[in-house]
Amino acid sequence: MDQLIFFINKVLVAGTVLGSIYALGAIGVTLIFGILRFAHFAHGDMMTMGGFIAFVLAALCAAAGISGPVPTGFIVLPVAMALTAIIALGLDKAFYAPLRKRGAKPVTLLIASIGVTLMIQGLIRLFFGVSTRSFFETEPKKILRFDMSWLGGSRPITFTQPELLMVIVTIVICYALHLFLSRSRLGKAMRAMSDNADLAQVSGINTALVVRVTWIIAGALACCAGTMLALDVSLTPDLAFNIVLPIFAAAIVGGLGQAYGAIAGGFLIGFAETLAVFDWSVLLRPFQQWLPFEITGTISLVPTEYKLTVAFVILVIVLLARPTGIFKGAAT
Amino acid sequence: MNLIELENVVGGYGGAPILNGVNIAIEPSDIGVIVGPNGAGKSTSLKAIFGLLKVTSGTIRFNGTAIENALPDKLVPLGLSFVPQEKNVFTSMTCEENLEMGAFTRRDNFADTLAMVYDMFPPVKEKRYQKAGELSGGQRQMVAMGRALMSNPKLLLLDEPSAGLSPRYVIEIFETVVRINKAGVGILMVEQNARQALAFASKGFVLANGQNRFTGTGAELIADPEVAKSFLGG
Amino acid sequence: MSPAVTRALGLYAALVVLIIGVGVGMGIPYTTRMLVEAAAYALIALGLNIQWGYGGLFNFGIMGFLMVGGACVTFISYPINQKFWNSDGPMLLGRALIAAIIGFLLILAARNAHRIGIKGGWKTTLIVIAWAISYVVFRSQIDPATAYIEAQAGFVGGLGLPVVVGWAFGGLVVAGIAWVVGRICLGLRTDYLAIATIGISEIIRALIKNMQWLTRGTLTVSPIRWPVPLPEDYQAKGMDTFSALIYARGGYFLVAGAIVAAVMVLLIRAYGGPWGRMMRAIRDNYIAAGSMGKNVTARQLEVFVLGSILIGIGGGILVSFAQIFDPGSYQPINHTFLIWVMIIVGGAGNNWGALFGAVFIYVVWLLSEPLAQLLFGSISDWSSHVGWGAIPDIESRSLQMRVFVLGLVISIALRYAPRGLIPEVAQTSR
Amino acid sequence: MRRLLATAGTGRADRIRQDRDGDSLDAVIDVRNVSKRFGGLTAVSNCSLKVARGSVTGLIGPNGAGKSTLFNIVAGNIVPDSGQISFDGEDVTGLKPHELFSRGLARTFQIAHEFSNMTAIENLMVVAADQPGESLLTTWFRPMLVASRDAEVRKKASDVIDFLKLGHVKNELAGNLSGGQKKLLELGRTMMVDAKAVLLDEVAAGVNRTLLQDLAANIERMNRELGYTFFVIEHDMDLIGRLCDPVIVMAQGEVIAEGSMEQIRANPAIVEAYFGTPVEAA
Repeated sequence: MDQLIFFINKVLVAGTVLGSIYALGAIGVTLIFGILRFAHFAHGDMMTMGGFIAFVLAALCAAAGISGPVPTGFIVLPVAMALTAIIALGLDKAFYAPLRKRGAKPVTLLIASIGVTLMIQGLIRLFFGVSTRSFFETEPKKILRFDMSWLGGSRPITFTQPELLMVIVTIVICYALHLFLSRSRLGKAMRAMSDNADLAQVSGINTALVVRVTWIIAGALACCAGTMLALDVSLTPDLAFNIVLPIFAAAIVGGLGQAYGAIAGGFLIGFAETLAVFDWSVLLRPFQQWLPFEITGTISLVPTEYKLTVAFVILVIVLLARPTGIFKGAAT
Repeated sequence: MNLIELENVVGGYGGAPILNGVNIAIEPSDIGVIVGPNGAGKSTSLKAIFGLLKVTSGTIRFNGTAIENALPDKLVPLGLSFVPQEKNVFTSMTCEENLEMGAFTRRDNFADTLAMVYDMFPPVKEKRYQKAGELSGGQRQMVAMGRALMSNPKLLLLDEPSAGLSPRYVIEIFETVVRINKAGVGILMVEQNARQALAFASKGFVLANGQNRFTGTGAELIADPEVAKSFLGG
Repeated sequence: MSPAVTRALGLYAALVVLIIGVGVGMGIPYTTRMLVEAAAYALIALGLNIQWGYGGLFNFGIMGFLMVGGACVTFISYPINQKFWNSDGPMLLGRALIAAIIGFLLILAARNAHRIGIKGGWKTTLIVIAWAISYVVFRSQIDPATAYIEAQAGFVGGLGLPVVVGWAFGGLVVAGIAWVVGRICLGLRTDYLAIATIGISEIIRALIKNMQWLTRGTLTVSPIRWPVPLPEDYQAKGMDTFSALIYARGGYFLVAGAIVAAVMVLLIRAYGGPWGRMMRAIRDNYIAAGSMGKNVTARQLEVFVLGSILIGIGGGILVSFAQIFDPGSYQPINHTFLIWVMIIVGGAGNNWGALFGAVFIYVVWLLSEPLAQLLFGSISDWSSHVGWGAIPDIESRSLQMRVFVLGLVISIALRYAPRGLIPEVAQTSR
Repeated sequence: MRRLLATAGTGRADRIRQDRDGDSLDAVIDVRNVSKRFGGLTAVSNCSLKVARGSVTGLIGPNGAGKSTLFNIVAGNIVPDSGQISFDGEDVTGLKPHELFSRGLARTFQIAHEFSNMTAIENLMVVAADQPGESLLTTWFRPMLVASRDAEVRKKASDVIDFLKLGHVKNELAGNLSGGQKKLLELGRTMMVDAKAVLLDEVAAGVNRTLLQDLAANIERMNRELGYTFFVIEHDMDLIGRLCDPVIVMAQGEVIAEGSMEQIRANPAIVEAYFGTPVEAA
């Protein structure tokens, strides 16, 4: 029974949290690709920027003495998301729209997004320095423990309060996005433009408005994902730059341009990574006598330092086997 | 007063002009049909009206107001609607969502128009929650035309609606066009099946090399042996 | 002379003046060090120019290839580690190699299973099983071997061969990797290729960082030899430190500069001739080029491998010059995007543009550090003078100014000089 | 290397003419029961046809008859679902375009596929076959061989430029040429190699009347003087009438008739196929 609890703590909880962060990041990437047909590399740094904005707001709240049952990071989240969305609109108007007007190819937009990535990273480090910060300098990180002794488990199922809130927030956002895309007029217009941009224009859809809405959603979700990542680990300037790869992998695996695909892809990559670095020896020990080989030390599919490569290996397999992804997004 | 009037329109996709002075005019109640050999500039004329390519000279007037080079999202509220020949449905969206996209520019309640479109296209009503991509060629064409009707247009532009359809569906599509026209919508249509389309056209235009060759009622053009020969040159 | 050529000459003249200015401002030793590194970056930029400028291939994995180049020159030029060769390390590694070969053959057999009637779904499952078995078998051999080597001899050590052989070997190994990567990924669309190459670069970084038995990973390897006499050698002959530095670094610059010059000559002749014409046709319209008899996939692979060789050698030169191989010091910004800025600002598709971009951007990148400190110092003085107090830890903040400036340079270049300062000129035939 | 306008070229054309008059029709391109479906739509169904050596064979049919699909199958851009294609007696089904090119099959495109950032003469030179300069090693280690072959290729390219009267735009970027000039350039590219057969895809599309006569004259001269075999898709019936014998008619993915232009025009079924079948009693 203890082995099962160990598995739940280490894989189920960690995988869900990681999956939700990747999913929120991947949704932004896939929406931008669906509408504007280019891979937005600066998305990782938009997440980091969102995290820092939330951090500043949280610090202001703490200074003003505002606090609540929930970590201040979550209280300020809506405001931070709004601010990041506005900045995302500004970025598009300043860097991407002028190039689009001059008929730049998607590749040029991709290179422009590298410029934006570097500028955001430079600015973040300029204002916040390079040191690692945490949301929980002032307030403790509550740990929730569920006693499993009634099932004979000697150890409790443990996860932190932010992790619980994160999963809830992700579910709420995914459901809200689902409602927006399936019920609202603008949401359907976005899906239409992602499906067939020419026909959308011919139907009278105001494409400029759809582009603006796309950036607002992508910016808001990026901020949310960045803040959650910062709450889960800690806040550093290259916080999200390291997960640009898994986010793109999730978006492609899910099928570029398909929001639901991005959610599925995010969780798939999240769980794959946690499973790959999971130490199976704990689970296998009770079955030692039936196993041919003798368990010594840890057995994991992939040593922990290769965790990042797991996302990439999945990406290459998907790109080769089924380039349109699970939900039939844009093909290669 | 003419519903739509093209006066020696010249234009193309930026390279050599494809339209070299096209003149077309139809009344609000007309069914206008444009026919002619391939590469005569038929579809190009429709795209010129709908602002999808550059008109370099000549004028296009809709209900008297000049609209050349205006963009689609300005033309749809005016009462124009366009059904392209290919890729004319949102394949990943349900039939109902396709129709709703047609009404994007409308602020008022379009439930009655939706009902009208459904009883005009019963198969679309049956499959309203099915993805448009899963429908057959003929049913897709109905969804495409339904989507175009959702903006309550005064003039409906159709680009080769019968292309790639089996003969049975061709007849069905043409009967639908007549029904739509009787419901008070002007039609300007480009067609490959010249004879069948001209049979119910109140105005016919034969184009060749981006210029008018013959103009008259549908019946006159079918009777004129020169018209049939013009398709095979010589 | 055509206006384009005069413009290029003017820009190069300005560059020389800038370098002289740096010489006066920062001293000769600093400048010669800068020139050597600029020459290495020029080689890397020329390599990327072949891939992106000639072939339109989007390589975001430059950092990975640089690291392989560096690791190879370390392995070749580092003195022999007797402890390793006397231990059973080689024998264990041999067995691991054999296991790898067996695994490879197994996978190959599985891939040709269709010849003996196993098709479709069954064949793919067979391939997956083959991969799994060979992975487990290989891991069963390599893990004990590496553990043994790390315990007994620290790491494999080098072969003690001349540095130039190390550079060439680096180019070769990178070419091999590029060939395999190209075979897998070259069919992808540009932005997919960008993501795939970033992924490969991350895998290479993870491997090199963690293969302690080969590269000592984060424990770093130093000192690595120079192809030319070191400053210490000159000092041993009684030269004062100042001129010893200049002579040594000057010697290194001559070697690196000679390589860059030779590569320029070869590239200009190749790109100016029928080969270049064919590559431009493929980049312009690969469908038409295919119908006109050009084997597009083979040519794109050729260009990808050729560019990677230069990147690998450039990586080797940088590591030899720094005399230390520290896998942890490699960052995507300094080692991938910096080179992209060089190509974009310089002029993709034009060898002279790439060379100019490399030297110019590297000088700006290096100078931005002291300049930023100067700027921040004065602001901080002003703010403390006005009473707001000095800006906290100026030191690290000003360093980050460079990253922002780099991003700004890309954005401005794309807006106002999308084809670069010395753009590709259509080869109007003489 | 054959001089472009040398007598040797004409000799070849005369010899070919006897074959055509002879009984066994020597087919350069032989298409047997080829079919291709895209999703539900059958673009080409069980189509068979032959293109005789030395002939200018026309292929006509209304929009959506499957002409372009068949053309792209013969040119190797599309792989057929079933059926067989042989070129000059060799089965080439499924070969890639560049493999067909090296066997002597050149093609032009409906929308001109010029190399827009290269000059007109370069557009021609890049096409020439067996250029040692296209291998890096030869370029670096045997520069003399490369230089001499390049000079030959440049000479041939300027002969083609003069043949097509494009001398005044020789060094102009192909992207800046007019629609008609681009078409002429594409035709010129096929002259840079000893093509056994040339596929022309709607060569008249977007070309003004006067230039069209020029184009037709060039095709006729290439066929008569240089013995090129042409397989032409075209909508302009006057051009087809002037150039092509025989003419093959396709409709709904099948070959429905073959014969001279006069026979085609006299055949009511084909006029109907184009003008549209009368409405049966609904």
